[in-house]
Amino acid sequence: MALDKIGIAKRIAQEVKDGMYINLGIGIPTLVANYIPEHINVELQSENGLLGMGPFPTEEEVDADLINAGKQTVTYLPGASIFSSAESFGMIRGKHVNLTILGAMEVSENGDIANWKIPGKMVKGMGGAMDLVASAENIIVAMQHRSRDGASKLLKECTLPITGLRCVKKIVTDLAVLEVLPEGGFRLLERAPGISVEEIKAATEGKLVVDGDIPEIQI
Amino acid sequence: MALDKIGIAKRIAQEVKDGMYINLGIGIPTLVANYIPEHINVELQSENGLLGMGPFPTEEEVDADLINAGKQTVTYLPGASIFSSAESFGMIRGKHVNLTILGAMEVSENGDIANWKIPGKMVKGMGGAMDLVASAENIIVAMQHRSRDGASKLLKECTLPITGLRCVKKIVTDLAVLEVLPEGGFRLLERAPGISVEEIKAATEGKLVVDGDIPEIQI
Amino acid sequence: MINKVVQNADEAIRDIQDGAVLMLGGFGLCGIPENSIAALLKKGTKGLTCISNNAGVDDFGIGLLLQTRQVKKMISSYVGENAEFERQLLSGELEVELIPQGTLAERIRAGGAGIPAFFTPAGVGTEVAEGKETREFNGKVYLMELGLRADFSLVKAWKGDTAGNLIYKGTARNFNPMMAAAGKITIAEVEELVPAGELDPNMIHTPGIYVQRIFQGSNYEKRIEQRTVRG
Amino acid sequence: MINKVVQNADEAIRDIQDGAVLMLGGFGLCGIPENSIAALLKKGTKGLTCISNNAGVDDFGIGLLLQTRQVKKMISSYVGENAEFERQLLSGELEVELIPQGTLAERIRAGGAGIPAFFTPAGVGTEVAEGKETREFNGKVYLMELGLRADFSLVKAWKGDTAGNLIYKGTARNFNPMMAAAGKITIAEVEELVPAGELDPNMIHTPGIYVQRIFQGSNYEKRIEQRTVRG
Repeated sequence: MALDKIGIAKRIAQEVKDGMYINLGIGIPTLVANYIPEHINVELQSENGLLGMGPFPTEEEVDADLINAGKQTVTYLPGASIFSSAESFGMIRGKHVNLTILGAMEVSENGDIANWKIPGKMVKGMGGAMDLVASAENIIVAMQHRSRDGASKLLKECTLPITGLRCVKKIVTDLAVLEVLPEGGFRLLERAPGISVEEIKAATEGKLVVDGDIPEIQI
Repeated sequence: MALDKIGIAKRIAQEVKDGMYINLGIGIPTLVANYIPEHINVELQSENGLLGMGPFPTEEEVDADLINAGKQTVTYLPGASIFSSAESFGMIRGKHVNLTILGAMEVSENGDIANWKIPGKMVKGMGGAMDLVASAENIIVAMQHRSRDGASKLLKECTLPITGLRCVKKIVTDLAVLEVLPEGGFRLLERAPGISVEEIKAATEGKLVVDGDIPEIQI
Repeated sequence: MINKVVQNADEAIRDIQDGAVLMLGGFGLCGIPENSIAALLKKGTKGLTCISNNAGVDDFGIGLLLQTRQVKKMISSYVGENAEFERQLLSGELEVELIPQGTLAERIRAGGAGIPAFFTPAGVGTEVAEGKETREFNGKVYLMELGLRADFSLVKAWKGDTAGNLIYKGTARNFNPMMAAAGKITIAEVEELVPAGELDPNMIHTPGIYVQRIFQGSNYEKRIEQRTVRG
Repeated sequence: MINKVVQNADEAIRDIQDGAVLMLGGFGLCGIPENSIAALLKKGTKGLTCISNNAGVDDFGIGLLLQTRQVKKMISSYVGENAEFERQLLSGELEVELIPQGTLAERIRAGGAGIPAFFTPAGVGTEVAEGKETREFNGKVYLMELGLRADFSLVKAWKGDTAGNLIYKGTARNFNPMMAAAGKITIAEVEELVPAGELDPNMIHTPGIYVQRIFQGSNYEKRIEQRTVRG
């Protein structure tokens, strides 16, 4: 059975290690925060200038001057700090943020990512995505394996305008967990419960590398 | 009679206009602060990270964590702010500081300045001098017109290692007030009380431009 | 101490001419100069180039100036919450230049700090790189980006003093500090204006040297785009 | 919240090896990491490259490490208050690289912020420009300068919390914030260490993300180089 959004978020939460500073993109990545085990201490960075981001506020706590990069009201936790956008992207560009989790429309087998623009549709802008993907040491992409019409989104080459080159390290989809190999190709690490390697192969246009037995995702 | 250091400082203080942000170098420039008229409001910038610098402290006020760029204990005035060295030189480089007053060993007739290094002597470093002279809109140099052995320090070309090119706008020496002309040359504006144009000419190796009557410095 | 206080937004923006290049602080609707935008609306200044991370919403923030067609060009990283914006863009009435958010922040920071150009990895291999110089450092490719300045910067702070020093609150800080430094004339509106000497010099976010005019704003609406609460 | 507290300077600097590149905060003797310097002296680590605006005085600050010949190279803007320094320099025991103060500050800031290179007007036409690329922007010539990083940054703050957030006092701030960001490992010593949550997030000078180890220092001498008082 393919993972739902929460399943993808739960699986990505397993990649989070103690002591990490993490930037979470909008959508599924935001959900990841809910599934990080209690004993794992991390700090969330929001690129509009907040480190140590907490959960959404209660009604009483709502503060128009405290939002995340998705423009949602948030809170901060003990040990938080607030800074300018220049400092925030200095942090990102300078590789102080250890892990970036974001969504994608397409990923290519050499790790290129497209997630900001669809030709013919209104262009909203890249926001901080190009900075994040160009800078992060470790990028995990949360995405659906195929588009709604069944086309693979894990491609030989991206067809949509690129956000960044050779930057994605790992992908968690509804069907599988995959690693992008330095020499190119998606190496299959885990498959969703009940999903066969053949199904994943059929859903992957780019080169899929399958070595030995592929375990099921445990969440 | 040639001006003494205090006379030079007093004359430079006349160049200070209401609302200016000013960086004062070590030596005579520091003295200028004492002679700015009460009704003229300025703020002094110290490049180690202080804006709104006040007078030296009383014994009770001395704070090891509050020094100026000459490493002297100082105070701050109401409206002061403190910032990092990067911010401080951003301020200087970005031309937010309106006036820089500093000493020099030599100035050339096209406005080059040498004030950081004497070949054969121990080199202490340029500190912030190269940043200041490369960035300031308006630089006034306070200096002696001649060296101790009588050689002119207002030259056709600097003989000492350069601190910055074509940057000096005005010079106040013990003998005269001079403007550096955009096309090159020292234009004589004022002479020290009792000092003749001929004496100044004799003390100036670079091109001296004398137009009409030259008034005496009034301090 | 140099006094920079003006009475209100109208006085502060009095000399902003048609065609001016403005920077406006804020991220979404958080930390935007509400009073100065309202005064621009009233003054009717046209042909503005607005450098701002976002373009407001239809009926608030820069969106108000779009409604009245006062904006000729937006320079932003993300402009997606605004139907009128979309209409003007598609009809060709409005120009838009999209810049990666970190590059935008750094270009403004560079402009204020006298850095004419710098190198960044953001945008390499994308359409953002078109026409730009690339260069390799330590085996990685970077783009050269230029510093940005503005005729006027309109910033919003929480507290300010008569010397122009500013303190921001929460994530309303965002682009405001860099824009304050990058404006040839910087106009700061604050929720509370205090006499010089009341703010701790150690805790100033924007030193007064960057601010030419300051006033205490009024009637802050501080609209929230995504009010999200937990159960 | 990620806890970064170590017991003392000895523990903090335990893995600084011979030949390491260090950044040390401070301007003159103001804001220097006194405890970490003392621990380095005790540990006897040799062949150090020290990036610091100044080199201390004969018997304090980095001057102590010069006395014991632990320093191979100094990268500074001004090194003039130190007789032993002069002796080692003239005898060729010590290498020195002089960098204009603003360029040094900006190179460190760039290093921490992932900017590999930028352009500055400082040093154009001087010996500092030798071997460096120059380039014209808007009719003015600039030098290209590179970002700087260090194996370890040793910084000193006034207050810090267990998450590594730092607040500096007065002009003891100087180079410390940029160095904190430019160290691969940053060691912060503070006069007062408090639990996370006690410092106002709006008033943090160095966000904890830049700091890997923090400890409460002791016996701060805070020597004054030029005690100057008014009558």
